[in-house]
Amino acid sequence: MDLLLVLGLPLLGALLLALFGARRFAAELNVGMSLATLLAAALLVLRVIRHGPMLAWHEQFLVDSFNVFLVALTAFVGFTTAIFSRPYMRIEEEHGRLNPRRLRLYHSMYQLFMAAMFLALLTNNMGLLWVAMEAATLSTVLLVSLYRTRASLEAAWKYFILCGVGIAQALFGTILLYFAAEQALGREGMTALLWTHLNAVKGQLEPRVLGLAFVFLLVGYGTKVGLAPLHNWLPDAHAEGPTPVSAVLSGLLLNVALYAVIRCKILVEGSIGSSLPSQMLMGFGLLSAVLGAFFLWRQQDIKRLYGYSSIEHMGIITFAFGLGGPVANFAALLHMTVHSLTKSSIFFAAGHASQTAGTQRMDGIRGLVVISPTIGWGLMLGSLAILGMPPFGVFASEFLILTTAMREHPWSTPFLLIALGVAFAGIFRRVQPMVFGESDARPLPHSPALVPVFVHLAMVLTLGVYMPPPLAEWFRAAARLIG
Amino acid sequence: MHHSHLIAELLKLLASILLLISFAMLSQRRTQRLITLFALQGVILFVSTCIVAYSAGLRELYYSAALTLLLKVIALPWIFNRLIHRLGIRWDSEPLVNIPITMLVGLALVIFAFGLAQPISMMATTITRNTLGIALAVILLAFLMMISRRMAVTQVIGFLAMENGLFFAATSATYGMPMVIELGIALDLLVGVFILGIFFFQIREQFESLDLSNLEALRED
Amino acid sequence: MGVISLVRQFSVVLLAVALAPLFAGWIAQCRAWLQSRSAPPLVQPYRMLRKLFNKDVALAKDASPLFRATPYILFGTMVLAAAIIPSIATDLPFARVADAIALIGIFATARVFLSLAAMDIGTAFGTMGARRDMMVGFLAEPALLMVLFNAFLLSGSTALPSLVEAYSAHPLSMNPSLTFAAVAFVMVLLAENSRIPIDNPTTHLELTMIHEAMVLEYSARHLALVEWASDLKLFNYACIGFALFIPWGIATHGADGGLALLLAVAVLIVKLLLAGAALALVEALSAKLRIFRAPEYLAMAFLLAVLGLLVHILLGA
Amino acid sequence: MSLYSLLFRCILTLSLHDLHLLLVLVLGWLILGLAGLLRPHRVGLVAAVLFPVGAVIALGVALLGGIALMAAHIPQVAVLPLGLPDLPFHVRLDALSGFFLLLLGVAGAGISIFAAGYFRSGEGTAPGLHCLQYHTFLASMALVVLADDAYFFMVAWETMALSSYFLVTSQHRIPEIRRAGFLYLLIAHVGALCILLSFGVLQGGSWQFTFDSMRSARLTPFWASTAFLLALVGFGAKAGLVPLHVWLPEAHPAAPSPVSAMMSGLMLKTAVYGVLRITFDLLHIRYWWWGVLVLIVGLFSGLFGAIFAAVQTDMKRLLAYSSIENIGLIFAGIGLAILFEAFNLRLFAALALTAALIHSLNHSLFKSLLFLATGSVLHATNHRSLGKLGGLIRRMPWVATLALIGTLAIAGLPPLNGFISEWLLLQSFLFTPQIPHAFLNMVVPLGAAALVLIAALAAYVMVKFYGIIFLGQPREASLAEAHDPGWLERLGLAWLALGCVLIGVLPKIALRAAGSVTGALLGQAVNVSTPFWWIAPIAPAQASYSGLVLVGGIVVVVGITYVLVRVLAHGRVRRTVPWDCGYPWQTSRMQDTAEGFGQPILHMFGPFFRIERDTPSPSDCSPHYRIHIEDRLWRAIYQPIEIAVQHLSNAIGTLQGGRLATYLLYSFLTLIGLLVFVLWA
Repeated sequence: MDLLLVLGLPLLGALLLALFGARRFAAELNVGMSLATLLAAALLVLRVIRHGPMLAWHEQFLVDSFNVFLVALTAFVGFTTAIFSRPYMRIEEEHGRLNPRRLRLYHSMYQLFMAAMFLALLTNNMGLLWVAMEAATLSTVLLVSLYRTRASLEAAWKYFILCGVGIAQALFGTILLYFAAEQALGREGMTALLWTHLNAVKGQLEPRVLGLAFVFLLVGYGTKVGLAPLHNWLPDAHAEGPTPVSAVLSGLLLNVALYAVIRCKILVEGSIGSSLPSQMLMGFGLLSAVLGAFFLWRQQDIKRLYGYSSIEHMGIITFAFGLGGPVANFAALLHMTVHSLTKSSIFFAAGHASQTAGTQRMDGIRGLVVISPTIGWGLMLGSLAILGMPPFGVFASEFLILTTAMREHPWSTPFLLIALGVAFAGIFRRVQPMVFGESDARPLPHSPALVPVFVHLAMVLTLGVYMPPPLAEWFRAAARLIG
Repeated sequence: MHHSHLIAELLKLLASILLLISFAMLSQRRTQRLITLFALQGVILFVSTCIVAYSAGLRELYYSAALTLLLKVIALPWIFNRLIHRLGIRWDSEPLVNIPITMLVGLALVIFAFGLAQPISMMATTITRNTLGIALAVILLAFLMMISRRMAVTQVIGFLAMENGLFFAATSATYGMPMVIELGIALDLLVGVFILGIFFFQIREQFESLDLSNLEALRED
Repeated sequence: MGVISLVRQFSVVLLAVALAPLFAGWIAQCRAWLQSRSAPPLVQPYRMLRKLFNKDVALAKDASPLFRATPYILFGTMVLAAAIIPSIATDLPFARVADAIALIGIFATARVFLSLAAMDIGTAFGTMGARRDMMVGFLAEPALLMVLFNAFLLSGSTALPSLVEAYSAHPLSMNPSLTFAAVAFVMVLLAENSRIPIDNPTTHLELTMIHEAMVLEYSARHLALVEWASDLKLFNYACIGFALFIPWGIATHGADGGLALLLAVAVLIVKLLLAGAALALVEALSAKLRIFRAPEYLAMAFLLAVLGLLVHILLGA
Repeated sequence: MSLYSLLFRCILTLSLHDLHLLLVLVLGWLILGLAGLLRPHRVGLVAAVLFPVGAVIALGVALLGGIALMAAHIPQVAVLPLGLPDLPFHVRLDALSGFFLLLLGVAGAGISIFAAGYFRSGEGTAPGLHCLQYHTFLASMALVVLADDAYFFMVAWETMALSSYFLVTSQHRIPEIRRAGFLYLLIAHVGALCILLSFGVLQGGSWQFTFDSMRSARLTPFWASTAFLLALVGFGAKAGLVPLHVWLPEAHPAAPSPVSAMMSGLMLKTAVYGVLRITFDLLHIRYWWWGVLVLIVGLFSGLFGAIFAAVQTDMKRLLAYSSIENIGLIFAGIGLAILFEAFNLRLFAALALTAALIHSLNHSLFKSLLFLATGSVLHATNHRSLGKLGGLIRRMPWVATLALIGTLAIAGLPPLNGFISEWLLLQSFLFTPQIPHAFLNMVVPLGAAALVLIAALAAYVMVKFYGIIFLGQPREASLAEAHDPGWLERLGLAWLALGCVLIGVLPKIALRAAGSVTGALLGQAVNVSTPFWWIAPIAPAQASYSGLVLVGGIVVVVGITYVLVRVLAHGRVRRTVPWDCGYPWQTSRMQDTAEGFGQPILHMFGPFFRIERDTPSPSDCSPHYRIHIEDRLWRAIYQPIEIAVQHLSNAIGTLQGGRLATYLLYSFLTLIGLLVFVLWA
């Protein structure tokens, strides 16, 4: 029932907002629907805590420790982003960048996107997972091109084509998976693509097929994760879309895509019995982290900067999953969580910052603490958090990842060190003059919704020094599951 | 036995034609022709799916064959034709890579795909198993086509050709995906093309052309 | 620590205070003879002191208390140093207060105070003199330490009484390493006490002076104390040298009766006479160096001391 | 909830554990900091209540640290209900942490009292926010010292870096200060990553990040050396060892003076603590070449710091370079201790370590004192440049007197505390010929000469510092209005000066304190069986020193002399103008300058510097001479790195050329590449 609510409420929201999205109360409705989804997700989480993992609807849906925390996270960030987007989009409208019709599109697509992500997270069917991922892509394509400027169209086009092609590779991988599954499970109804069934027989799946399948799946979903060198859509889409969309892209979609990759990795690694997938993940992870960091160095646009930072962090998470083992997996899951929270809060702050300055170019943003201390401190603290400054939680996961890497694969640590060092310098040398210094810009017409920023940061801070035992238990269970 | 042998031969023939069409698309510069070739691919797919359905006695496959006919032979070519008429596109501009080289690379890809697929197709139980290599080759060739073209429309047709290859792979390796998935895929495809259509107009409105060289403003440096 | 040792300590201090100007006078006398001038009387420094103590002080108008306190501090530190150095006896109550390294520190304190006082008035010469004197200090001290290192290797101690007693155990043996060290020590002594070839105590040629530049603003009793202190410093250095290299005759522990002490005083006076003559000879034979040649000169001293060290480690001697 | 239970538990066991009391005190600092946020713009609350209370807490911390030193046989441990799921925060109070808490508390108290009078509103960050950052900084330093697992250590370590960064950039409107802050945080962060990796090695595959498990880990020589080197780089970056020092002369002067004092006086010591903790406690073995490395780096830093300090013209930069010098001396002591320990000469190792520890304590006192004094000067005159100061001893007698004590102490002169540690260090150098290694026993003794050179250069530098600021004539007319600061500031300065004098006069106290640390770390302590007024670290016959008798002797002699002179000499004092060389038009601008004072150093150590001179041409009517001195290492190491990153970044940037087909090609090639990889593997 709660499952149905989690999946259905955003769909309902999409429908309602498609009808009333242009009205004054659309933003409030958006917030309301998101809140309802969050509550439903909370119910689902409670149930899973109480009764353990569950399957539903002819095993088509699966809720286990791995995805339930992602569902909660997605619902939460979805909700806070909706709160943030209310004043943000209103200011955008007043600046004349949007009209009510586009707002309607925005609101309904936002809900549709959430629905697609919940579907991708909750489904037990690898095929359905593919369909949901594609749906998520399609709904965000329209969000990225919302402003209908040249740049936003170009970004959306690239996003569409690159992710479309990527996802086509994932489909081929899925077909190969299905092909291997048929050998082991037979062709009875829809069970051959069910992850739980595949997982149960993964030892019998043909390793060579799964090896190839993993390549296609990794390239496919990896494109959406933003792994270098498949990442090229990501900075464009982040920079040109509306800020709430950047926030959910970075904070949520990347996670969901990575979730898909990891689900595949569990199967493939179990089947081929070698560390090949782990090696690929580590390689991609390191490459993304290092390239992301060097890209960061040269950015001029604030949202592009943080887009590349997402690539870097996805690289680190992927690397950690590649390291494997309970500690690194735990760290990777933690990093996914804190990255989502931190990165979305940064985008909130950066969005308002660029609205205040009237430009996304960082040269034009100056002295935020002078004009609007909350935006300034939000951006500063968020950036420090994402750069792995304790006591923020990002540091906790980086601590575990780095120490693990140092013992298991010491060759990788210089790369990580370079990536983290360059990323630190790259981001901080931009953030500092934006936040500090003098400014003559005027404050925003509407008071910015910065509660989400500080709530997120407070959560990240808490995770750095104290992790509630149930959450830790989830992470542990999920880390065991990933193996 | 003889019967199934004949069917297998027929499928191989169709697969070869599919591959040939892929090459033809790779070398074709006129957008109009490209759409025709795409439709032809759809026809081949439809026929081969029907044959597979008949020989394996799978009713779902008929549905998916019908879907193919509806979508890829009728709907999409029709949409595209209307689009290019309204947008006034006839020729692709000069491809990024010249055609002989593209063909050579394509040839290498085909060999690669066959080599890759051979050990796998040995394991398959379907009568269409030998065609998995061809499906992979079609996918890779379509990929190549997307890389080597400049116009938005051609790129999209390449994308759809890739989708065709995928569909062919699904039928040849596994007798098609489960129906729900097929429907989902089809829906996504349709929505995708719909969005693309919107895009074409928006892009042309903004850039006065569908040449992708306009879409190179977002870059580093 | 009985009354007798306190009396002994007191007499050592008094002896030093009394002998120091005479030692300076003796050197001046020797130098004059070597330069074929008619020599001033031996008590000339005392006459100078008496004259200065009876004059009015001409104090720069915004001299700070630091400026006025410095002569007393200088004199105090030098007297205290004299109390520590075993010039005639090793068993002094104050001997444990500082070892040879700490003595260098005490001299450095005096130097810093004098330099600060020189900068207090704000004249160009004062600051220049302070700068140069500090420079000589940081160049000389490493060499001096290496000299002490040599001594330490022979005796296992940097406490001067222990050094003296260790040497006295084997009389009249001259270690090769100590020879090097002794030469280095003499070079440092010349530099530290503002003598030729680093400085010329008798010059008032403005651009070359170091010590004189620093005391330019002092007059009357302040100047008297400063001069007396610098005489004491020279005397102290000489006594350190005696303790390090020619310790014979110093009343050692257990042999410190009144007679031994008298003998030690006599030996000390003979040593001072010889040392003064030798210093005068060295000064007469060498020319004053340019200030930026000082590093070369003191590097030479350092090198000699290090050679002594290496010789010791290598030869075990 | 967890915080509450922590508090509750602390109160319950208050009478049982110093450690819990300490944690309550640290928590008190944090609460004070948060209290500052209640009325962020009211300077009254912050100055009159919060900072003084913080100072009292610091005294408490010092007291508990001292108690821990006295009874250091059984380390106290506790586990906090915070931290990572499998790694709660562990804390531990032992002799080493007790010593550094003592240092932190004693100097922190003085700085806090001073800061109470110093921070004013309207200068950059609001006072309340300052209060938060300041007390977080203090608390995090205490927690660094108390932490007993790698994670908590790193959290406290980076919190320290972060809070101090915000303090440094409190006047963020000045671009140079922002640049300094950026450089500082960047190097601190990279250093922290190195420390983190070092812990990754140290945990030895046990996945227990507690220090206890690291103590029992047995690493191979390679891994032990890796851990040590990473730690040395990491902590060296914080300590300002050359060549990782570049941030220090930028960041320390940029901060408000109490913060400079905290950074130089206290924060650098946490790096010393870290090196000691890892080298002597967590690692089970030490190799002699580590000692040689640390010794060389230490002595080089010392020399480097001293000669750069000598040519500075900004008083706070001068002090910052002097910090590099002093840290170099401390590390030289540590290196010597490692060297002796590796050859099992434990008593000498204890002597060297004692010297390093006492010098840490001393430096925290006199460097804080001097930075605070520059703060007072800065507030009184608004000038930081030595070229605009002078003669302040007449306008600010209090500050001048107290600063004189700091100056003499930092110059390593008896009878003050700086001399004690340098003397001990020299004593330990004397034993280096006993090292059973053919080359080391000849080369290492030369280090003693380097040490003396550094110490003597420090004296040179400090004469320049004090002489140019406080002595001579005022170089600007505005200096006539300068006046002494308020009583809180004076109290803070006096407290620190008292510490300098006390340790100098009664060094036995410091020797005992350091003795319990070396006893815990090396199982050996120097001789402390002398009466309280003198010390003889090895044996009385070897070397001894008594600050008390020295001071007493000098005072008595000066007293007698003064009385005698007063009684016997009858000259009156006549005030006149100083001698002007027959040139009556002299002005105060014609005094020797800071540049002039540095000139001999520039001349002798020329190769260290990168010098740019603007000399006027002969026909110039208004000639202007300008000299710009730079650190060669900046151009030799850091600039190439920056350029390399820029180039690499540009090269990588071309990957993203904007053309969709290229992007597709990347995907395509990735796909093909991975397929080939899978086929091959």
